[in-house]
This record gives sequence, structure tokens and C-alpha cells, in this order.
Amino acid sequence: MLSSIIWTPLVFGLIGLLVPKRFAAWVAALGAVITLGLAIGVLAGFDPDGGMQYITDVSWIPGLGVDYSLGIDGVSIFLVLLTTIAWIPAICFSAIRGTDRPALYYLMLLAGETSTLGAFLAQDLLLFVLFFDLMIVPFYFLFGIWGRDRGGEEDPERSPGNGPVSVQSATLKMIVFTLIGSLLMLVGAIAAAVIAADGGELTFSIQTIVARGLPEGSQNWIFWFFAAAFLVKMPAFPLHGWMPDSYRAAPLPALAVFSAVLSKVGAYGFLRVVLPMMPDASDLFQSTMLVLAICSILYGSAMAFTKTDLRLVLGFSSVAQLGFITAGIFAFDSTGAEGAVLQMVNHGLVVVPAFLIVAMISERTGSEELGPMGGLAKKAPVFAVIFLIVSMATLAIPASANFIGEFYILNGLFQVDAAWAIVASVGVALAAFYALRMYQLTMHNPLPDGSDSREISLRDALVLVPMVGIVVVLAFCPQLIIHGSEQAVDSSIAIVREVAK
Amino acid sequence: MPDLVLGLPLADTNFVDATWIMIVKSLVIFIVILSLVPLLLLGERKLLGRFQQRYGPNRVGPYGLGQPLADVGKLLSKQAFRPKGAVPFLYEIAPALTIISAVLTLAILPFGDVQGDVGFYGIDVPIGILYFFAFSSIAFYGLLLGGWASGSKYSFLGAMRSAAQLISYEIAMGLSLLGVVMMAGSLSLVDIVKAQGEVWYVVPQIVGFLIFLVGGFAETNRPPFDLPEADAELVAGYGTEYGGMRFGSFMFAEYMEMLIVSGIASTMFLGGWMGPGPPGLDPVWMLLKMIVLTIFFIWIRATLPRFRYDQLMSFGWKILLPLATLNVLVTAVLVVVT
Amino acid sequence: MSFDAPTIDYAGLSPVIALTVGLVVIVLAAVFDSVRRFGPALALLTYAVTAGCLIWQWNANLDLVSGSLRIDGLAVTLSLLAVIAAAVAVLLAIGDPSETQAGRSDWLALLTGSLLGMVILAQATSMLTFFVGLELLSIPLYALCGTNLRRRESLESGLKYLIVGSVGSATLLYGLAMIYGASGATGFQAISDGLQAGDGMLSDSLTLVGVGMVAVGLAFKVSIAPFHQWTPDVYQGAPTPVTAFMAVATKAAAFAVFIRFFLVALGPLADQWDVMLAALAALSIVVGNVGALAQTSLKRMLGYSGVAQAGYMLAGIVTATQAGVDALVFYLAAYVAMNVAAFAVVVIRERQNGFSDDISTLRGLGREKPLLAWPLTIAMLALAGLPPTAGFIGKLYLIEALVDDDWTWLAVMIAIGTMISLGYYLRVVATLWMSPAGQAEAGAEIDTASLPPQIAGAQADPFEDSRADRRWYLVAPALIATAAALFFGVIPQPLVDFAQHAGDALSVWIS
Amino acid sequence: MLHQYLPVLVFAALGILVGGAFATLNLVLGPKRLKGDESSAAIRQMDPYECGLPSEISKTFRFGVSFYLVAMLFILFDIEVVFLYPVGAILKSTDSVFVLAEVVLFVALLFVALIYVWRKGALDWR
Repeated sequence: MLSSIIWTPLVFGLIGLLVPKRFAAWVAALGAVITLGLAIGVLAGFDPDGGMQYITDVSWIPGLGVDYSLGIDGVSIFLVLLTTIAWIPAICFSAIRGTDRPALYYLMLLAGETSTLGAFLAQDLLLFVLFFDLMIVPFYFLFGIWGRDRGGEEDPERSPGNGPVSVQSATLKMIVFTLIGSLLMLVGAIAAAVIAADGGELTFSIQTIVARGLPEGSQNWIFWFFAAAFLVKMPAFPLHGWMPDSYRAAPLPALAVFSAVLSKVGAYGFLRVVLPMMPDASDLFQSTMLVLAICSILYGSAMAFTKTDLRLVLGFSSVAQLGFITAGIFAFDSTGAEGAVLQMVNHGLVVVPAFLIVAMISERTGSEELGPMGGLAKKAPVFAVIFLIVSMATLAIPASANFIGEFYILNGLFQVDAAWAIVASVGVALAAFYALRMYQLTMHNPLPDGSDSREISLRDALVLVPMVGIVVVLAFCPQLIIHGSEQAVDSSIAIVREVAK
Repeated sequence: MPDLVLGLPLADTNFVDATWIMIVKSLVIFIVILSLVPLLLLGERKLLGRFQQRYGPNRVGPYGLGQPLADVGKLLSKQAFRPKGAVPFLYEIAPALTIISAVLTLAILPFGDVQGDVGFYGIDVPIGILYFFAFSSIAFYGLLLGGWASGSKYSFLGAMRSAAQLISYEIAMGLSLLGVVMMAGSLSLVDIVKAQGEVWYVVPQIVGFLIFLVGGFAETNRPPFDLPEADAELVAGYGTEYGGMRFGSFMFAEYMEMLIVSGIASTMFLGGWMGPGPPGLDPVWMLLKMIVLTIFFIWIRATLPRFRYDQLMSFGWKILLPLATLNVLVTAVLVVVT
Repeated sequence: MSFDAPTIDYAGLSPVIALTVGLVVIVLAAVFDSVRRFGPALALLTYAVTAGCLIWQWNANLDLVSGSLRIDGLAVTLSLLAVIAAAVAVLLAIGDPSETQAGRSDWLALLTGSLLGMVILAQATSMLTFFVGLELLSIPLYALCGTNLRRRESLESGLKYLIVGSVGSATLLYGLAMIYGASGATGFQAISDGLQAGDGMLSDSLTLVGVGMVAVGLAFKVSIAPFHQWTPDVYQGAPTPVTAFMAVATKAAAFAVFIRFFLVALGPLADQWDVMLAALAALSIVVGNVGALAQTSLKRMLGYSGVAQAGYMLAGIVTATQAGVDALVFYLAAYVAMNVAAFAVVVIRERQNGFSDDISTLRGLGREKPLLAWPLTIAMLALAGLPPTAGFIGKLYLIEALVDDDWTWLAVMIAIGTMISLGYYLRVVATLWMSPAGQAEAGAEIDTASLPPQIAGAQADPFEDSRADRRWYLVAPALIATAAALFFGVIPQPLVDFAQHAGDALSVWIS
Repeated sequence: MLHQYLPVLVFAALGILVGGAFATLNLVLGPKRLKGDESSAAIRQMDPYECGLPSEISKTFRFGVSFYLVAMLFILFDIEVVFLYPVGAILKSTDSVFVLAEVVLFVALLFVALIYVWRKGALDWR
């Protein structure tokens, strides 16, 4: 069952290659919808207190002790749903607008989905590392081939703030940063398995390594190898160097999915791998990680409301949100962790429509620079409402599920130490500031002559409305996710918690 | 424990007689051969004359017998000089080297079997034939050094050409003798002669014999193959810059080498000292066969025209070598099958 | 005296016999014009028969020719890799300028001779066959490098390879002599017994210097750092099919004997030489990767990457465990697939754009000829060790073997090396896909004076073949190799069994 | 020590005697060039033999490629002869087909080499 979820997108991507150009987009969309259907099927049969379910365990490379073992539990079920949901609008949006070399484009997009799903479902450490590496390759091609050089002399919307960026160097920087992290993680993973086995039968399944436990000394350096990979992926404050360039060069639909889902794999990695496997090291470095998280919250928010490029505003806002999630995880408190999981889903659901809206804005105003923009709401009320809901959700307005998530996280942080909670709440305030600034600068103020404010087209609406609908529905009943992931999240941080006491 | 020379073990000879006998018999062999050479010199010029319907030299002494002495006397009285570009020491020892190697090869020519406690040969070394090849290649050094050390381009080119000719034919000679060695089953010359008891190897090994003879002509730079020092070509080849007795020693060595080649040919193919009559006559038979073959040498010189150099080389490589290889193969099969 | 003929195990010797017969046939084919056209077919037939014999002897595990050759798992697996590389070289050579100028089958005879040397080297278990095999392998390669008579670099590369190769062989021979002096035996097993039996021979300076020199000699052959200076120039200068063959097959054979000599003969000295080899491996990882960063010529870059990959593979020997040998053989097999794919595309592109192997000539290939762009892309991803490919599993296997034998710092070195290597491998991928062809034309008005004549529009180069990318014998190796690189990335178990078969062969000597 | 090889030594001595005599007798018997006779005739007498147009080729000059080819091929086939002699010597006594097969194989392989070299034109003297 889980294998079918993972490999359906890729199969449809390959079918897209064979089908004539015009139908490639719709084949891809069909594939994404079917995967969503399968995910909902799994959700239906999911028992929140059942621990690991739908387990498939096939020996893949017996020579190296690597098994193809998959499993889903409270933590990963909602992230899988988020992934399957997020891909559909991205595919439909680019299907509507059409791209050159569509077959290859959709193959890469769907390959991205396959590897992300694989990462969420893998229960074998090596399989997780493999999918973690595999995720970046399709996006390298997506950003590289369909991205555009920005800020060069001949680029109309040259902005003073940021210099020229060439697609090649941006994508190269992105993939090198990510792969450095993942290579270190590969060494860490093998070391963990080998040290855990210490002479015994070598296996990479996460459960057995957690059960065997790792000695204190090696835990420390392995912790930092894993942490490096996940922090780069998020991106967290110190390791986000690659983010601005690649976000500006990337094609928007791919970027939407990239920012929404791939960054969650980093956070999920902490929950699934780092906390259970290296409890002592996590406890030892808890304070450092919290400092990093808080820094990325503050830095992200600060940058978000100074940047003039819409993409960078959203990019740095997700840096801040991810900072919140990491803080939640490293609070080692059940409410904090549940809040983190909820926040992961919420952030994903919000970022996808946000980036698509940025695409629509750039179509209307011809550029993504906030400075010259304004007055788009004048003749586009529906478009403005949708954008309002999205930005409200970003700043975690009390009615939204994001607020519940952040509340849980702050509650968890409070257990650790009141100071952390207070500083984090400053981040919440800043979030409000940049979200409103973004909305106000684009929608209100007089309409400059260059841009025209036309209503959202029916097809675009069809793409955005369901996504925003889910955000609204979730706002009323976040309990669904909290209740669903409660038991799994507690079990993963249980080990760390009694070590921390 | 075999004797060690410079740490290398030496093969024991098959028969060792008393010391003084060894010295005496070596002297006797040397004197016989030394006397034969001037006779040969004269014989060649007389025979050539006869072939060309003219008398040979007959002015000096009865029937020209004094002619060789006269020649040697003339050569000895020449001025010993050294050309400007010559390398001093090597220039002098080159001719001596050819003579030394020719004389040393005499040691293995068997003139008879062991009678009483005297072996009618210098030494009977179990590696007989290889001894011959070893010293004939030292002669090759003398010749090459002579050409190079005398400093003139004519002699150098002549030396290189004869060197190339020599090494091309040495392989064919090596292969031709191999047939005989296979049939005799031993390398020592005495054993080979003994093995020719019932039939001389010239009969089964006729191809080997012919190749060996042709190789012999080439080895001694004799007429059909004497292009390197032919008068029309490079003046006197490697001997251009030599005068007096040094030039004479090259000639002397050539005749000595001719005798040795015919001696080896007769030992290997014509049954060495085998012949009717009492064992006492053995050396006579051996000398008789050597002289017959030498006359054959001279006869060939009188009849065949000189090869052009590229014909000479391709004849050696394209005809002699394959023929000799086939001969070896056929002999090997026959030896094992019968 | 009765003569009892020695018992010869013809089955065990069958690969060598098949290759020799093939070599003689090709040499004769080179000479008779009527048969000359069938040169490549004859060569491929010979390699097929040899591969057949090797597979037939898959489970053999015995000494041949009274202890000078040994046919076992290690020899069979690595000889198979060499034979595959040779077959690909033959395919890539059809229509190559060097092959036509050197006379059709002569070129193939040299190639087969070199392959024979490799098969012997892979089976060598005595110093003599070790050296004979190495020389028989190298000398035809020196000649092959210089066969493209028209290009100055080709002759230069041949000469350079000759000089450096002979220095390597001389050092190796000297080292072997010293080890013979120390152990008093030539057979590998006998050496290890001799070293242990001798009192204190193990830490004797004579042995250690000998081991050092043998390592240096082999390092020359496998192009490991400080001794790799020749690699980039020779890879660039030599005709590309020869470079492909040399890059892959020489490493396979040289590593076979590297494993056998160091693990069998010098087994007892393991804790002396493993640190030395680890240092060499680390050095070549750094030098190879950093060197490749600055390259503009694709072949030169592949030369430097070859040095770095040799560093990774050397790590397999450092562990001196069966897992290490398995990892090395696995990585070699993956290396064959990766390099063949890359070099096949280089050959095709070379014939289409006037023999310049500069990376910029690949610009925009992704858009024009995706069929050519994909093999090179997947080869580069595999060489960089990215997941879907066999390269990733290869690195995984190596790192696991190293960490298992607590050489963790070397495993981290491999990871760091891979990080650096991303820089140049992905630059090629970027040039292929990301810059649209249009941009390339922008630089069209380069001054033709500096360019070699054939590019500057002199008379059409006779060997230029615009339909090169539709030649089956050029495209087939590329596609098959790419498929292999991907297949063994997704389902590596068959290749792991293949590699473990090599490791088991040494189970007697190493745990 | 070298008792058995005494005749060889005797012959060597005789050879050196004769060779040395021939080489040095000229110095003793022949006319000498007067010391200090710097006349042009004496000087020119020492010049190496020249005939035809004067050419500037010095003593050491380059040879045709065929010289080198012949030298290489000589080594190849001479080694063949050297290997064949020991086998030839024992062939009769062993009388075994295995040895015969070895000899035939060895010679056949070298025959292939000869054919290759022949057809490639390395044997015709240029």
C-alpha cells in the first residue's frame, strides 16, 4: 500500500514522457490526484494509537544490511497528506500556464514528489538518507532548466537590494549546500548503524538502532552530522546561505512545493531520527538548538519585513516558521512537539497558495518588486480575499490553526524556561508585521500605471480555492491533527524526555 | 662441484688428458692450421687463375709457393700509421680481436676420437656448438670496432653493413645446426660425430647443410656476400683505413674463419673424422674434408656474381630463415615420431 | 631419462588461452587485407569467448602453472570488468582516427595484447607473473596512446606515459627485489610465510622500504596522488577510446594485483602499510578533486576525477578486510559503467565538433540531443555519488567498510572529497542543461587564428562524422552503461553478490 | 682450477701472440714518420680516405631505419634460437609428444611474428 503511494507519481511521470506533449500536464495532474486518493485511503484505515502501521519490510541489499522497510505513524501521516495535497495545485497551476519541454518538467516534479513521500515513509535509516539525497536532484533540474537569471542588466525588474543571480550558480550553491549536509548524514547514519551493531548483525532499521542505543561519546558527533543536514534543509539561520539566490532564480510552482514540503523533511528528520536515536546528545545540545531556532525566528522575521522581493519575503517568513517548529521539537515537551507537527502542516498548506499568488501578482504587475506595486485589490475582490486569508494564516491570526500550533509550541517552550517563550513570542509579533506589510503594499494604495488589476481567472481560482478551503476548515478543527499525531509524537520524544529530567 | 670462474660454474669437459699432452696437442693443431692458411691463400689465387684459364702466381718459388711469404714480407714492411679521426687503442686491437676469436674457435674442432690417453681435439665441451657461436660473435665485435674506430665514414658504413649482414645470417646458421643437434641428441661435437656412425647427417639434414654453408659464406664475408668490402662499393669496407699487417690480419682472420666454418660443417654434416681405414688416419680424413669444403668456397667465389645489398638481406630473412625454421620443425617431428 | 609431462589445467587457463589465440588471429588479420575489415568483429568475438571462459570458471579456486597464476573469485570478477572495458573500447574505436591511421587490426592487436596482460596480472600470484603481466599490460598502452599520428598531443601523451610508466615499473621491480631479499621467495603465499618465519623480518627496514617501493610502483599505474602527474595529460592527449580503456581497465587489473599482493603476500605487515595507503588515499582524494575543479577540458577533468576515484578505491584496501575488498570491487564495477557512459558521449561529441573536448562545446546539448545529454548527465551524477545511481551505493559500501574497521576519518575524507567533486561534476550537468544553446552562439566570433586548423574551417576533417550520434556502435555502449549505472543504483544486490564473490576468494587470508 | 680448459688458454695465448705480432710488427719493421716532419704531405697522409665530392658528413651520422629494424628482429629470432637449443638437445632422449607440442607451438607463434613482419614490409631493405 505504502509502496504504491511512493511510486505512483513516478510511474505517471514516466507515462507523461510517452504521451504526446499536450496531455503530459493532465497525466501528471491525474497521477497527483490518484496519489492523494491513496493517501486518504491510508488515512481512513489509520488508527491514531496504533503506533507504526502499514509496515512493508523487504530486504533490499542484504549484503549491506539495508532493507526496503516502510511504515507510517502519527507523525508522518499528516506530512504525507500535506505532500500529496501540495503537489496538486502546483501541477495544475503550471498545467494552466504551460511550460516548454512539459514531459520532462512534470517527470521531474513527480519524481520530487516520489522522493519526498519516500523520505516521510522510510523506516530504514539508509532508505531515509537515500530519499533525502534523491529529493534534491529533481529540484536541481527544475530550478536549473526552467529557472531564469534574475537581476542581470537586461532584467526589467532589477532591484537595488539584491545583485544579479545566474541560474547555474544559484542551483549549484543550493545542491552543494544540501549534499554536504546529506553526505555528512550518510557517514553519521552508517556510523550509527555500525556502532549500534558493534559486531552483531548489521541493520539500518531505525527501530532496532533506537532499541540498541548508542554510546554517549559517539552520539555527540553523530548528532551534529545529522543536525547539519536537517538545518541546511530547513533552512535554519546559520546555514541558509543558499536560500535567497535559489528562491529568486527558481520557477514559482516548483518553488512553492519545494519551500512547503521539502523543508518539513528536515524538521521531521529531527523528530523521527535524531531525538529517539541520540537522546543524550539531544539533551546536551538542547539549549544550543533552541538558540539556533530562536535566532532563525528573529533573523527570518527581520529579513522578511525589510526585503522588497516578494519571493524573499515568503522565503524568510518560512525560515522564521521553521525556527518555531524546531523550537517546538527541542522543547522536549509533548504539547510543544504536537504544536510543531501541527505547525509543519499549517505552514505547508499556507506557503503553497502564497507562492502561487506571488506568481499571479507578477503576471499582473510584471515584476515581483514590492516597491512599485499596489492597488491590485481595486478590481479583484476575490483575489484580494484569498490573499487576505493566506496572509492572515501566515501571521497566525487567533482563529487560524497556525495560532493553535504556535500556542502549543510557546506552551512547550514555557515548560523549559519562560525566557525562551517570551523571546519566541516576539517572533509571533514580527510575523504579523511582515505579513500585513506584504498584503498592504500589494493590495491597497493607488494602482501604478504599469500594472493592471484584473480579477482572478476561473481556472486559477479552481486551483487556489480548495487549498485555502482546507486552511479555513483546519482553522476550525485543528484537533484532528493534534489528536491524530498525539500518541506517535509522545512516543518519539518519550526517550528524550526522561533523559532530560 | 664444477669449477667456478668469476663465480659462474663451468661445464666439465668430457675427457681430460694430462697437462703436457693438452699443451702439445694444442700447439700441434695450431701449427697445422697456421701452415694451412698461407697454402689456402695461394691455393685460392691459383685456383681462381685456373678457373679463369690463366696461371695463378708462379713467379716466387716453385709453382708460386713462395708467394704467401712474399705477401707477408711486403705487408710487414709497410709504415704503421693511424688516421687522424681514429680512436687510438681500439684501432690497434680490432684486427687482433678477430684473429684471437678465430684461433680460439679452433679449440673445439675434433680431429679424432680418444686414442690411448690423447683426445684428438682441443677440448670436448658439452656445449660445443654454443662455444662456436659465442666466439664467432666476438669476431663480429672486432670487425665492427675496426670500422668505427678508424674514423672514416666509408669504413663506418662498411662495418655497419657487414654487421647487419652478419647478424641476419647468424640466425639461419643457428637454426640449421639445430636440426643436427636434435638428431644427435647432444651439443658436444665429439658426440655428434660419434652419432653419425651409420649415416652422415648430410643425408637427412641436406637442407640444414646447405643453409649452414650459405650462412658460412655470409659469416666470413666471402664473395657472393662480400659486398661490404667489395672494391666497387665501399673501397675496402671496414678495412679501408687499415694498412700493412693490420689489414693483413683481417685477411688472415677471414681465411682462418673459412677453415673453421668448413671444419664445423664437416664435423656436423660430413661425419668429422669418420672414414675407412685405421683410427690413426682420423685427423687426415678431417683435414681432407675441410680442404674439400674450402675448395668449394673458392669455387663459389669464382662462379657466383655478387649480391646487391637489399637482395642479400631479403635473401637472408625471407628465404633462409623460413627454410631453416621449417627444417627444424620437420626434424623435431621426425626425431620424436621415429 | 623418462620425461613425465606436467599436468596442465586447461580449464583454469582457458581465459588466457582464448585471449592468446584471439590475439594471434587478430595479428594475422592485421596483415591480410581481405580479413582486415573484420578486425573489430574478430576482437569482439575473442572477448566474448574470453568472457565465456571466465564465467565458466566462475567457481574455480585453484593455483595454475605451478603457483604462478591463480584463478579465483577476485581474478574472474576483475578480469570480466577489464574484458567489458576492452569490448567497449573496440566499439568506440570503429571509425576513430587513431584506429584507421594505425592500421585497422594493428590497433586492436595492441588492445588485445594489453587485455591479455591485464587478465594475467589479475591472476598473478608470483612476483614474476606480476611483473610480466604489468609490462605486457603497459607497453601496448604506451603504443596505443601514440596511434593518433595526426595530433601532436597524442604522440606527446604516448611518450609521457612511456617515461612515467617505466619509472613506475622500475620502482616496482626494485621493491619486489627487496621483498624477495627479505622473504626469500617469489610466490605471494611463500612471501608471507617467509616474512613471518624470518626472525624480525616483519619490522626489518629492508622489507618496509620494499613495501614502500612496490606501493609507489603500483601507485604510478593506478594514478594515485603524488604519482598522478601523467594522468591528465595522457587522458587528454590519447585517443578517447584508448583513454576510456586505460581509465577503467588498467585500474581494474592494477587493483586486482594491489589487493592480492598487499593482502596475501604482505598480509602479516598489514598494520605497517595500511596507514601509508590511507595517507596516499586521502592525498589523492584531495588532489584529484581540487585538480579537477579548474579544468576546462572534459577528458582532463575525467583524468583528475580518475585520480580521486582511485583514492576512494584505495580506501577499500586500507581496511584489509573482506568487506573492504567487496566494496572496492563493487565500486570498480560501478566505475566501469559510469566512465564508459561518459567517454562514449565524449567520443560521439568529439567526432561532431572537430575533436575539441572542451566542456563549453557541450553547451545546450540537453535541448538539442537529449539522447546524448542523458547518458553524460547520469554518468556525472553517478560519479558524484548521487542516490539513484550505482555511484551512491558504491560510496555507501566503501564508507560502511571503512567505518566498520574504524577508519572513520577516511570515511569522512571520502565524504569531503565527494562534496568537492560536486563542484565540477555538476558544472558539466549545468552546461549540458541549463544554459540555452542561444547563449553559445553569442561567442561565435572567436578569432579563428588561434584555433587548430580543422576547427578554423580548414578542409573538412576526414574523420569528422556528423551522424556520429546515430551510429549504433557508439550510442549502444553509452545507453547500456547508463542503464547499468541506474539499474545497479536501484537494485544493487546482483552487483553486491558479484563483488562478494571476489571477497570470498580471499577468505583464506583475510577475515 | 681451469685445468680442464687448458687448451683454450693455450690457443688464447697463441692467438694473442699472433694478433699482437701482426699489430705491432709494422711499428718495428716499417718506416717511421720523422718527428717534426710537418710537411703538408705528412699531415695530409693522416686524413681519412676521401673520394668523390667532399661532403660534410661527420663520423657519426644517422642510419636508415632498416638497420634498426634488422637489429630488433635479430634479437627476437636469436632469442628463439637460444631457447630452442636446450630443448633440441634433450628432444631425442625425452621422446615425448608433449615436448614436441611445446616446440611446435613456440616456433609456430614466432612464425606468425615473422609473417606479420614480412607482410608489413619490415624485411625489405630500404
